Amino acid sequence: MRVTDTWYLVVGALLFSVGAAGVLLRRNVLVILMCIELMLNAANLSFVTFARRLDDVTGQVAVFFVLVVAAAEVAVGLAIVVAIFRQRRRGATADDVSLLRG
Amino acid sequence: MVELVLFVLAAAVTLGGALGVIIARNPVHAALHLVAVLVAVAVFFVMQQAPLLAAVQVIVYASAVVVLFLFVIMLLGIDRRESLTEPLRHQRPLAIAVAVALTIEVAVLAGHTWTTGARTQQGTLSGGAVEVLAENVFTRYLWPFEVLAVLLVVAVVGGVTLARHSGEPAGADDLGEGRAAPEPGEVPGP
Amino acid sequence: MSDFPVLSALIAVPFLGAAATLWVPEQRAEAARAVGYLTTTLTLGLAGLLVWDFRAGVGGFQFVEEHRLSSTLGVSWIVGVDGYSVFLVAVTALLFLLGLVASETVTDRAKAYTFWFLLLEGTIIGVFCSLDLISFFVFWELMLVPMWFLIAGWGSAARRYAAMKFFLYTATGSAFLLAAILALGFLHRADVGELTFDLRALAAWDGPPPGTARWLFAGFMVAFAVKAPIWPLHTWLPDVHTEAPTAGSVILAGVIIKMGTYGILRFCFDLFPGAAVDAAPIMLTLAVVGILYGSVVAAMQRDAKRVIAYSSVAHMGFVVLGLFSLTVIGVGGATFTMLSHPLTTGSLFLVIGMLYERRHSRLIDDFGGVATVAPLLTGAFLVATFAGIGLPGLSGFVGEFLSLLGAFLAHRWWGVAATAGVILAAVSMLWMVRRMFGGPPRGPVASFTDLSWREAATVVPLLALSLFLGVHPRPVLQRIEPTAARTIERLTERTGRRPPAADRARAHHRPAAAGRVPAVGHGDRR
Amino acid sequence: MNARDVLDLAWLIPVLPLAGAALLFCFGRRLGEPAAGWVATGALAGAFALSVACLVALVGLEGPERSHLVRGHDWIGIGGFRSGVGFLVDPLSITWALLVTGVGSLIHLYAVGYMHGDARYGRFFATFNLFAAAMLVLVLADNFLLAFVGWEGVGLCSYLLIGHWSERPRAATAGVKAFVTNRVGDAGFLVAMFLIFGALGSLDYAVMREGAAQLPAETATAVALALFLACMGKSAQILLHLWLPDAMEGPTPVSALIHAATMVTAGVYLVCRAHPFFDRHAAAGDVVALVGALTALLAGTAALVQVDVKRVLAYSTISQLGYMFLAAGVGAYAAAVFFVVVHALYKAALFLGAGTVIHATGDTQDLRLMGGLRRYLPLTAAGFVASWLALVGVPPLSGFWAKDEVLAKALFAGEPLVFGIGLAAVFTTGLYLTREALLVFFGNERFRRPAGVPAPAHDPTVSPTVDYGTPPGPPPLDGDPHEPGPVMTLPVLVLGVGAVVGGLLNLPFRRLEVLTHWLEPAFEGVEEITAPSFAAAAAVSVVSVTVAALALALAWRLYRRGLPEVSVDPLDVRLGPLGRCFGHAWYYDEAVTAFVGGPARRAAERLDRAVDAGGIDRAVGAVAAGVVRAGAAMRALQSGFLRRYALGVLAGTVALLGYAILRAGAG
Repeated sequence: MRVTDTWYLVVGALLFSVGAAGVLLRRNVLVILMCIELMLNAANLSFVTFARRLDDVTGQVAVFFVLVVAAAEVAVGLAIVVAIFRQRRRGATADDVSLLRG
Repeated sequence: MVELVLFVLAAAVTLGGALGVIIARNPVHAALHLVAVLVAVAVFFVMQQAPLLAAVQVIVYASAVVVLFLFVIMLLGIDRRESLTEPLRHQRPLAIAVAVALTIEVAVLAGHTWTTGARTQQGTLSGGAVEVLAENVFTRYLWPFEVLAVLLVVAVVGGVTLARHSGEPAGADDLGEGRAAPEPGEVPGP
Repeated sequence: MSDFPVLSALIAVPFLGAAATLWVPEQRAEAARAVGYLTTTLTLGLAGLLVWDFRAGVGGFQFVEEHRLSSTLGVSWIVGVDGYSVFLVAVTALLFLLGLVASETVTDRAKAYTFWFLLLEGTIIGVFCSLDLISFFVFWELMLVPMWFLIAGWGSAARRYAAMKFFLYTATGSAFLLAAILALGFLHRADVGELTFDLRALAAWDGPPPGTARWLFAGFMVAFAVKAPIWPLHTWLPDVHTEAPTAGSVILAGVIIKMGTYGILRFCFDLFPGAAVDAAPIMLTLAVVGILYGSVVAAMQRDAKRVIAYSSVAHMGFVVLGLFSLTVIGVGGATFTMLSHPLTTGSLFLVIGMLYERRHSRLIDDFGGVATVAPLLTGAFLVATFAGIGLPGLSGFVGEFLSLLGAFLAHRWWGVAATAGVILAAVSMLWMVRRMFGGPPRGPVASFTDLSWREAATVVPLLALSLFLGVHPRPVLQRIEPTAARTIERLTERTGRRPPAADRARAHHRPAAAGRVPAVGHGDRR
Repeated sequence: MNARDVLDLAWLIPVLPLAGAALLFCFGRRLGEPAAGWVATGALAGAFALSVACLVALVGLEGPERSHLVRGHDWIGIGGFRSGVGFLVDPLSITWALLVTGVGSLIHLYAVGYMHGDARYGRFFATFNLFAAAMLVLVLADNFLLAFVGWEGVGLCSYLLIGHWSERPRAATAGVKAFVTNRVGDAGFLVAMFLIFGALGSLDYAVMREGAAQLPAETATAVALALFLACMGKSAQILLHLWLPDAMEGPTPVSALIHAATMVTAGVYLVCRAHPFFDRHAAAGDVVALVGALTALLAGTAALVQVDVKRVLAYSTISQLGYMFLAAGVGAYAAAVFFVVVHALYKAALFLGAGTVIHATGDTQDLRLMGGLRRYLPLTAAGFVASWLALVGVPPLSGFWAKDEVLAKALFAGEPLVFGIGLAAVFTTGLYLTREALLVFFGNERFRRPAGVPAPAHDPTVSPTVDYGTPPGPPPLDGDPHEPGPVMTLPVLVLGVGAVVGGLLNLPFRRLEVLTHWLEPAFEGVEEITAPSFAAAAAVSVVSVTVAALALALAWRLYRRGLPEVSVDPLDVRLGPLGRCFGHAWYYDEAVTAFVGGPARRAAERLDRAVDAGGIDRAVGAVAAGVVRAGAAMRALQSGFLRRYALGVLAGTVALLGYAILRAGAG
């Protein structure tokens, strides 16, 4: 029983779904950021899988870039989180930030 | 045969870790689960002949990013158990439903030729993965590479300004120095 | 003269004038006004040139200028005038000059006032001259902006409400217009292959399928029905008139509501002949309702401007009646009314403005006995009133008579019902004149000053023109007739509906021998 | 200058007074008191001279040739409709022109004196001349449209002149009432013109004369009835007569010229000019005759108990107009024209006489405060008495011949009902006019103010008109009334003489019917109504004279000594409730005013509120509210919660993928 690419893709999909659910479910901003990281990794996994299958390195280049972007995103994300928490008392959650309410 | 065992192990770690991230009450536990997931994904990269990416993944992601997370958690003092209550109505059931639907749809589509047009079949990358990768990054994709450099600079500057200027009067450069030691978990606000 | 782009100049001059007012320093009001006068006089000169050079016997468009801007978008700058629009342009130019003279009393923010005023002139002339549907629509919408500012900026008490109501009514209507124009353009491209919004090309094309044509016709009609208040969509006019400044009212009653009926004449008949014929009974009914309703309700108003606003609704009812009689006489009458109505209603609003300046009120009951105190003012108002209710010898009668005659020939009973409108018009207007001018002078009315030279300069030209057109309408009718005949001919070709026999020009009509005819045994052979 | 050259100048007849009017409108104020009056009178006298010249020129031509057309330029011409300005001089139009300019000049002369001291002297004469011009355009026009111009022009001038003293509320209202009622008629005129153009293709009289015969019966009847509606408006026939009594608010010369002699006869002219539509179809003629007869009787009864000297004459005019339409209705057009001419003479004299009396007794118009004035105003009394006897129909004065011919023609044309009503009207005429003459010029003097009573302050806004039922005011005069200057007495005398000799125009003996013979070319194609025998005609005359004599005797007995008790009117007392009904003119005016002021006004107000504010604006408001509510509902989506948005994004992705699956599945 050989491991075919589809398995990888299935794992990637599952990973992505769990990440997505995590973003929706958790109120803690940091956990949300982590879940986003999960989703990004799921994407990377698919990229790599297809890079290998289609014998095209572009997939890997994409992953390379995604990594960089992810890093930048985390940096800024966390900075925002710090800024928010500086304003509020402990225990602030994603729901407190709703100034843009219509 | 080894590959199958390795794949199953890594998959189990990945999915278990992911579930752990979203279930863990304590953000620190979540962060640790995240590390597990990242390492498992690195393993996958290696199995998919992307050794450099695996390395980068581990160096950049697994360590630097997660450490940053932990650092911020500790900084903000929210490293304790949280209640998992859900104030938004219908948020939880809807979220689960959407996630499940998403998985099913991807599974259906994956089995179909529609997305890629090419049937699943084996194939290895010609030559060493790293040389080919490097060559591509510095030739065809040089321009995006440079843009990324700029992006990183922006991220850094953004991070610094956001964290520092929000609410802090100029001059007080670090957290709460010269005031009574903040009781645990208390963030010195304005 | 032929190569000089008269029409483009006519449109450009007001815009340039408006731009020029921007350079004038804020506190120098009279400088801004000077620029205003220069621009409006120049425009009037150009308009006079246009009317002078306009050849009488030609049915088609004259002074046509065509510049294709972009073939992909099908947008091009085409301007031209014919029997319908040449006089409307001239009246617009005249009304704007007189409106500016009447705006001498507007002192606050004179510069902004002049700017918007000139902008308004440019857009309105643009509407009357453009033959490209898109540029027509652009000017049609653009006109709203300066009008909104004029009303909201210099109106009286409830000006915000009125300005907003005016804007929303017209904008909603023209939303349908835009949809219809685009649909027409693309249907034409689908059929003929070339995307164009040139009216002549679209009119030459044998049109969309009848069903669609009816919907597009409805789209056009909604916008025009709002603008030329046709009965159910008229409620914005009285409110806007009561709040607009005097010059605003003059322009609004004078030319802006003519854009609606002009639109019907210019577009609906040429583009959708079949739909026009089918819609004629409905529109005639609405017109008759408008005439009777307008006059009856006018009698009940307490505010003088509302009385005239409702009588304008009645007058536009006559125009629509003439238009949808689909006879050369009716269309000619309607076009002539479109030319005479600005003169009569314009002078009515000017006089009401003068009364407002003296008494600072528009309520009829605040006046009384003005006749004994200010005879010249009363005289001007009376001449305008009688011109308005269609006294023969003044311009109102010619248009009204021909419209009624056309409607009578085409649909007998509508004509008879509309003729009753003549009575109601007299009742409402003269009843207002009785309450405002008759009886002993009451309270502050006793200290009214009579017509000043400046005020006379605004009203007298309009009344003189009305008298001239009433006594000698031939030059105007000669220029309208070929265009009206052309429209009705095309309508007959395209729909096979024959206009009533009496409508067609016949050989035996009176020999137009000038001076005396040797009358030996003439005609009365006994 | 042969006949045709003179006739070519006919277009000057209306232009002279028009020029006068223009001149006076511009410089009236500068010309001032008498000059403006003389300019106006001169202009009209010039027109009269020219009319006489045209008359002489026409007489010079033989019968069928007596018609001359002066073609001006085109006026309105578009599509199949062509109309121009042209003047047709033929016996019918020149008769009217002479009437208008002749009587008009005398009344202008009278007005020069009467309007003495009026603030708006110049403007009055300007409008007076404009009226004459409009009337001349009406009668000399060669097509219906130009006639309509004159028709509405006289309506306008009547409106302006009734409201001359605009500070009087009653005058202003009366002006509007007159114009609006005339406008009802004008709407009929418009519809008639549309019908004519639709049927004949042109509005010219020449085309009408040829084409009217071939018209289908119901079209011709429709045209006739529409035209008659116009005549009812202008000539104040029953149902549309309510404006004429109120028109007495205008100065007396206005009442004399417009509301007695000329404008009100325009209706008769129109019926005569459009006789092709009337005479071939019995229906239209019968309607005209019946309306005329009823008007004659009802107006006659209304005049019996009026207390205002001008009101009596106003109702008398309506009544006499009824006679004219009676004659035209039965087809005796020449008799109608003869009646018009003669009536213009003596009714103008009566009005001018009344004007002098009003001036002489300190501007009061109340019959009950006059009496015995013949001793102080001998000349005016002479003119008044002559006209009174002429109108009542005392032979050999002109009124007798005219009324007798009308009644005779009505009887011999086979219309006994109409003849009967006309005869009854003769009785009322005799009664009311004798009453007025006796109360004014004979009987006891009731105008002297007793020594102690102070003169009431002269308030310009109060109109002197006295309605029926108002108690008499204090006697107005402390001195003796005196005869005004020749300018005012001469016209009354001249008209009085005219009233006496007017009969010569058309004596009912074969060769002496000058006017009938003169008008024959204008009424070509109208069959002659001849008396079966001379004896029958004589019998009719005897009957009408005896009726008139009876009325005269009754009035003489009642009012021989004037009014012993000022507030008690013997006739009114005898008539009792019927008298009140007559006094309020059968309560028709009150009914119409109540209706227009009450339910019609309330309905209009409800219409305004219900449809405009209530209906359309509320609907638009509802739409706007709907949009606002929809907006509010959408706002909930923007909850501000991050995770809601994330949910939205993912839900969107799921939907897209689902669609992809469907397409892929189906594809």
